[in-house]
Amino acid sequence: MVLDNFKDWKMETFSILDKNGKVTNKEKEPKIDNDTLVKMYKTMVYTRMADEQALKYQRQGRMLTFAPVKGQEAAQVGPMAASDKGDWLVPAFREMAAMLYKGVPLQKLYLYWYGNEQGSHFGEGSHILPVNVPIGSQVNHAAGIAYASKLKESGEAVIAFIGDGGTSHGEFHEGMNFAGVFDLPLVTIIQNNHYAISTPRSKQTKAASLAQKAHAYGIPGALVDGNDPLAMYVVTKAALERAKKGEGPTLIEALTYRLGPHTTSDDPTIYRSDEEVEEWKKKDPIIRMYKYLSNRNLWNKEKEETLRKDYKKEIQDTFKAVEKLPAPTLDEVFDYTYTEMPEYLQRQKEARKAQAKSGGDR
Amino acid sequence: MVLDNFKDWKMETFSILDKNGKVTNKEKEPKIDNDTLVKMYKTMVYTRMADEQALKYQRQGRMLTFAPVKGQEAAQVGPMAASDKGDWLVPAFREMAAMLYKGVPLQKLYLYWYGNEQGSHFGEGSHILPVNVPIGSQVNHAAGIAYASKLKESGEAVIAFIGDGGTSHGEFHEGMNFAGVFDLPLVTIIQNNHYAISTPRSKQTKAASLAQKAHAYGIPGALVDGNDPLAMYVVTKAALERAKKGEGPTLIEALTYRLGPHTTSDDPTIYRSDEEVEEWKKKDPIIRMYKYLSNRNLWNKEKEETLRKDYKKEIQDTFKAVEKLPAPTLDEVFDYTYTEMPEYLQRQKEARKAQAKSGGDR
Amino acid sequence: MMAEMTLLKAINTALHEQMEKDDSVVVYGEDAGYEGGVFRVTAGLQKAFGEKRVFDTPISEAAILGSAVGMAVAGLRPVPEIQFSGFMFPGYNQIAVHLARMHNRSRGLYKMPITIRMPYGGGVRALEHHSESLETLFAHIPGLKLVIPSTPYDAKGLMAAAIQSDDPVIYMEPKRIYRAFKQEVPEKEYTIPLGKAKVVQKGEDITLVAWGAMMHEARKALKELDEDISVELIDPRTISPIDTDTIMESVKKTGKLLVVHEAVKTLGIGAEIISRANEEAFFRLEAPPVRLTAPDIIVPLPQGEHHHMVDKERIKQEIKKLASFEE
Amino acid sequence: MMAEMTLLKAINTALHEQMEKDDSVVVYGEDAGYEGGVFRVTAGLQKAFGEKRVFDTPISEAAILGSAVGMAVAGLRPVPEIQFSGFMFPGYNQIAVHLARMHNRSRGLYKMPITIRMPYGGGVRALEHHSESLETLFAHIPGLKLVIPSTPYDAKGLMAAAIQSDDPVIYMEPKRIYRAFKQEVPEKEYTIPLGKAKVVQKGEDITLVAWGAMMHEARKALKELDEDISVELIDPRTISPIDTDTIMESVKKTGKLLVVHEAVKTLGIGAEIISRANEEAFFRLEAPPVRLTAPDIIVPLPQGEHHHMVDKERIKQEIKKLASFEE
Ligand SMILES: Cc1ncc(C[n+]2csc(CCOP(=O)(O)OP(=O)(O)O)c2C)c(N)n1
Ligand SMILES: Cc1ncc(C[n+]2csc(CCOP(=O)(O)OP(=O)(O)O)c2C)c(N)n1
Ligand SMILES: [Mg+2]
Ligand SMILES: [Mg+2]
Repeated sequence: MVLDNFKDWKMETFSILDKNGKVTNKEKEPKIDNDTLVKMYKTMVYTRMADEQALKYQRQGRMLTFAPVKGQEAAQVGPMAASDKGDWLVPAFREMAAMLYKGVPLQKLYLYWYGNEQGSHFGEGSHILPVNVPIGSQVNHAAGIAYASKLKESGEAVIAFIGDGGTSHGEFHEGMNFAGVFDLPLVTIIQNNHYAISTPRSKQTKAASLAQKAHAYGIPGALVDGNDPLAMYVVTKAALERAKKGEGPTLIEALTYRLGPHTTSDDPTIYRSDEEVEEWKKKDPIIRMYKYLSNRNLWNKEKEETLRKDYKKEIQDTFKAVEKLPAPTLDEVFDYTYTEMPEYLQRQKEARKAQAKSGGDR
Repeated sequence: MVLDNFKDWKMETFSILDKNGKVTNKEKEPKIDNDTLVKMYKTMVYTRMADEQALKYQRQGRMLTFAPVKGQEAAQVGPMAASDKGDWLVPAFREMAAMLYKGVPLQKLYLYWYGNEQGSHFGEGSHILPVNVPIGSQVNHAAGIAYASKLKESGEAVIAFIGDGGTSHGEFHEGMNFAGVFDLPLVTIIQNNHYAISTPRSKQTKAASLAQKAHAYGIPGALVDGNDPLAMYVVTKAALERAKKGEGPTLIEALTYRLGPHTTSDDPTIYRSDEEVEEWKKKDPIIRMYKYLSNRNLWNKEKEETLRKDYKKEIQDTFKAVEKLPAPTLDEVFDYTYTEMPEYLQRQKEARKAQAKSGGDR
Repeated sequence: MMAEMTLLKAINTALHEQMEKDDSVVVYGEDAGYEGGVFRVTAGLQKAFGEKRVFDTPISEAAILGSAVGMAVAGLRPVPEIQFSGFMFPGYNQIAVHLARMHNRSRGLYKMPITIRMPYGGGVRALEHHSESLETLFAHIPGLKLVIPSTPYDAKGLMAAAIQSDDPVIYMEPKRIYRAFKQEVPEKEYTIPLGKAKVVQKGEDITLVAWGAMMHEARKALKELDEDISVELIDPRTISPIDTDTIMESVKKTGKLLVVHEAVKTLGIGAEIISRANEEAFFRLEAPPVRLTAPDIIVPLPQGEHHHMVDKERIKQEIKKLASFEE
Repeated sequence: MMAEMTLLKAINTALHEQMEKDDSVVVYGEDAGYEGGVFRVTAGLQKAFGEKRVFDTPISEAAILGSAVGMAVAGLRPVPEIQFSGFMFPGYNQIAVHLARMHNRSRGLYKMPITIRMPYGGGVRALEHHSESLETLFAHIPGLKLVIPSTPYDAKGLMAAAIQSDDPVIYMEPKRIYRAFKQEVPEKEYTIPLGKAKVVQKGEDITLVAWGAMMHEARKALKELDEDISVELIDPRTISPIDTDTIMESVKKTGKLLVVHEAVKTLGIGAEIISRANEEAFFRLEAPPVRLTAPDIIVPLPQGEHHHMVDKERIKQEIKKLASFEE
């Protein structure tokens, strides 16, 4: 029959390290300088610790709702290590590792989740967009930045992140298609962590892989072990090269797993088994990278201990500093609505100031 | 390099008749009963004549803006002939041939384009949605009908139409993906007529074919000569069978061409050459079907002449009847806002009645 | 028989009852099936009615709402959930161009018995886009109905009426009071007619109109009010079409109107209520009608959210100001 | 130097000038490049400025507006076109959740100097979804500006100001008067400040506020008005933030307010203007303020469209009624 030709696309998963950090794909092992390798590892550890610490604070009632990243560090650090300083980072909302690697101070990230917009001001030239909650919409922002880069011939590429659930959204489709049409320097990384809140990947789409969605846009797609930082590095590097040569966007699916809850409001035991989580814990990207570095004599137990001790203090100090920062003032929440405050809004602000203090005011 | 594996998908175009109506693919020639073959042809002719006549009326100032279908008749009649009475038709806005085949009286279609909502009331059990202008949105309606069919086990499938331009829209993506996830009985036919208003297909997406977008949803896609009514019949039939067996949706790209303007407000000479149009005129689906039927002794010149004479009168009478129909009353434009008129709207209607006659009133 | 329940439980109960009663009712949305929704409003439904009638969808608001149009055309009564009202935007195209119009454009052939549920409103220290009050974006669109309950009793009866309505209903749920208090609610099914306001408390001096979580704040304010001011408290319950008659009857009596809402001021529902008061009760107004609302700014993140909120203190203050108003 | 031009030509000229002046301005949309738009508003731009700065896009309103956010972040001044305002809905997510908010949520780091152009309004016997007036959906959203010109002169100066603004501006074009008349317009560049209304005609008895094509109808009505009624005619030009001061000054003088708009009545801009008149000029009002608008129904297809429209006859009638109003 005529439709029988159209079997589903089969993709192989690209990887370099196995779960014990052994190189299984020698030929593809990237030549990354030692400093970068160590920076990758350190960022993964820092992220893990900051993330776990934030969860503790949240459980103590000192932190608001946030979206833990635990387990996905490699899928983020690999790509960022492969990128240049001028390249742009367009996150979804679970990209703490990517943002830290790219240079956002932890204090900003904590501040954002602590409920203060100042946490999204990363400074001029940072080339990072704020956390993006409305699913999928960031892909169109990324396409727009990539368009500007192409127009201005700035040589900057864009790395955008999205979740497995996000690929179902119309915004993802339009952004990827748009980037394809204009051969824009965009690399979109799908962190397939197997869930969108409670909804498993299998209910998100019938496609066997998310990487194959690239076909819809006539661009390359790659399926990668997302807990393998080297594999993520290599594939992103290749995609960035294409991007900068004007060959257009690439779609990368990183197979990974969210070890924690969706957000601190979520109870994952409702929808997944402990066994499943335990299986994935064995594939922890940090263990893998640790072993790889140890095997190459770039890392050891003593270094690890010192590092964790230093980080622990740094992270706790950072959070305490955040707790001490003043909450946004009335002026602050009004003043950025427009670049210049219109008259009527000024009056509303004055009126608000004159109003009785409410229960929430301090 | 790791990305080199992902070459663009190549699809072959499925066809049965060549442009002279000769069967080039004997093995796939469908066994369609003679009455149906003749009905297919007649509908194509009827559509062509009604369409051309409407254009004349429009140029005379008697008809409002409408979207001519000329050249795309086979891409619509093939699928409808392959479907059952209970199957649903979800059109975009250029599906006159499909709607006529499915049983919508020409008067309704004329009435709609003449600017009267009564033209969208096709009667209980018609299983046809009204013309849909907001690009892409109908695909989600089609998915919803297909969901209902599956839930109720009614055995009804849905045929949805969309343009090449429409495939760029987020609504297309979401609807197709949704249908894929639930294995819904949906057949979506992309009429790739090579333009979206002035924008050529090449600027719509970088994908080599639109059919390959099926991969994004893990469903079959087929590329078909859309000016070949038999090929369209065969592929749609296969897709409908899959649908009804619970195997899920199919995406069919029909390669065709809009011989007329986008709408009567459009001047296609701005964006395409006469040569291109002439090339496509040679592939006219009506010529092709005529020759196929003649070769099979199902049709001849005399029949053609009588048919055209009858149709001409019928079409003219229909339009004149439409011209004589009363315009929607004030009551009519208010009364269907809700199933029961709320009090305040009733009052607005009374107030409007009491207002001065405006220039537009008669 | 009565049962004590929260507003959330009342909605859940109504969904159970309506699904039980009518096979054509289907409930779905992101995480609305297996898990029963991020707030658990749809908890237990999939177990009771199966995966076909209660299901999870991909993250696709346009598909969620667009498919509802198709389902309605084919004879179902879909009750889709939008996870938070701030995420309705990608599906707003379907709401504005189809749900609201299909009945009219098909001249009655296709009814749209769809109830779109969405939690809304602030004050829960939530993430960005989780605190919006978007009533206006629905009330401005002809062809839609908009319902907001403020008590468990109303929530249950309004949900029953919404699901039974042949018109599309947006059912906004004040998530801040999902579990704030309990109320005795009849165990058997009942409906509260759409388009009918409720006079919550009779009064002579001021007409106070509020709904959702603001009704709760208003009640608290009135309870704490020391002054001898007689406030008539009205809950429209249906925001569109709004029951102007009940409100205007009160305004004609009190001469003073205070509208309280969580949404921003400009073109919030308050603007419409005041304009109607002008049209229908102008010469009975004894003071300029007052809007107590969020200012025209973007909902701040939780640390700054109180600058955006209306609460009982602010309501008390406005009541006093209005009561003592002199030209 | 002056040149005679239509409103459409004035916009086209402004686009030319601004693109000439500033390399970071880019113009794009469905059919906006090669063909110069379905109305030819962007005609000639691609030829003049190349395919990179003036281009056609796929049919993707979310991508058109979402990419504008990204372009703005990266230093461009995008001027995207939405082909008809009725097709903005699929891009409304980007408008409401990003364009309007990015400056605030990044605490000033990322400005959004974006001008979204869209033809709007009825009366042109167009297809479905080609005649909507959706001002409210923009004016209700904090962080956006909304501009509507009613003359060629204003169109050019407002477009220049919109493009130069660091805030996102929705620029709605009354397509019905694209080519309805010509006006002398300065050949050299000028701007008209956003947020400033224009008193089109001084008067003493009634304040009439109208914009876009309705301003044109209002002028015709006043020209034909036989009665000796002195009407002060005000064109806000910027609908958000609206210049309340100019309007209220007039209302305080005349005591009578008539707002005319094409959009439906409920929560149309009229509701906001009247509410502000209540807040700022209540005791100067001598008659209930009047909204003359479309009724709260779905825009009918062309054969029934006149039932939905406001025109000069209806304006004259309301003026007379209001002038002779007695309690
Ligand atoms: C447009 C939109 N719809 C719904 C939501 C609510 N929501 C927040 S996160 C989430 C799931 C996201 O899943 P995925 O894309 O896989 O990312 P992950 O959370 O796994 O990182 C949903 C539905 C949202 N933020 N935006
Ligand atoms: C959401 C939306 N955006 C824009 C338009 C305006 N528009 C009408 S037809 C059209 C082109 C459609 O092209 P295609 O999908 O190829 O269908 P065709 O006209 O070729 O049949 C456009 C952009 C629309 N109707 N809806
Ligand atoms: Mg996920
Ligand atoms: Mg086309």
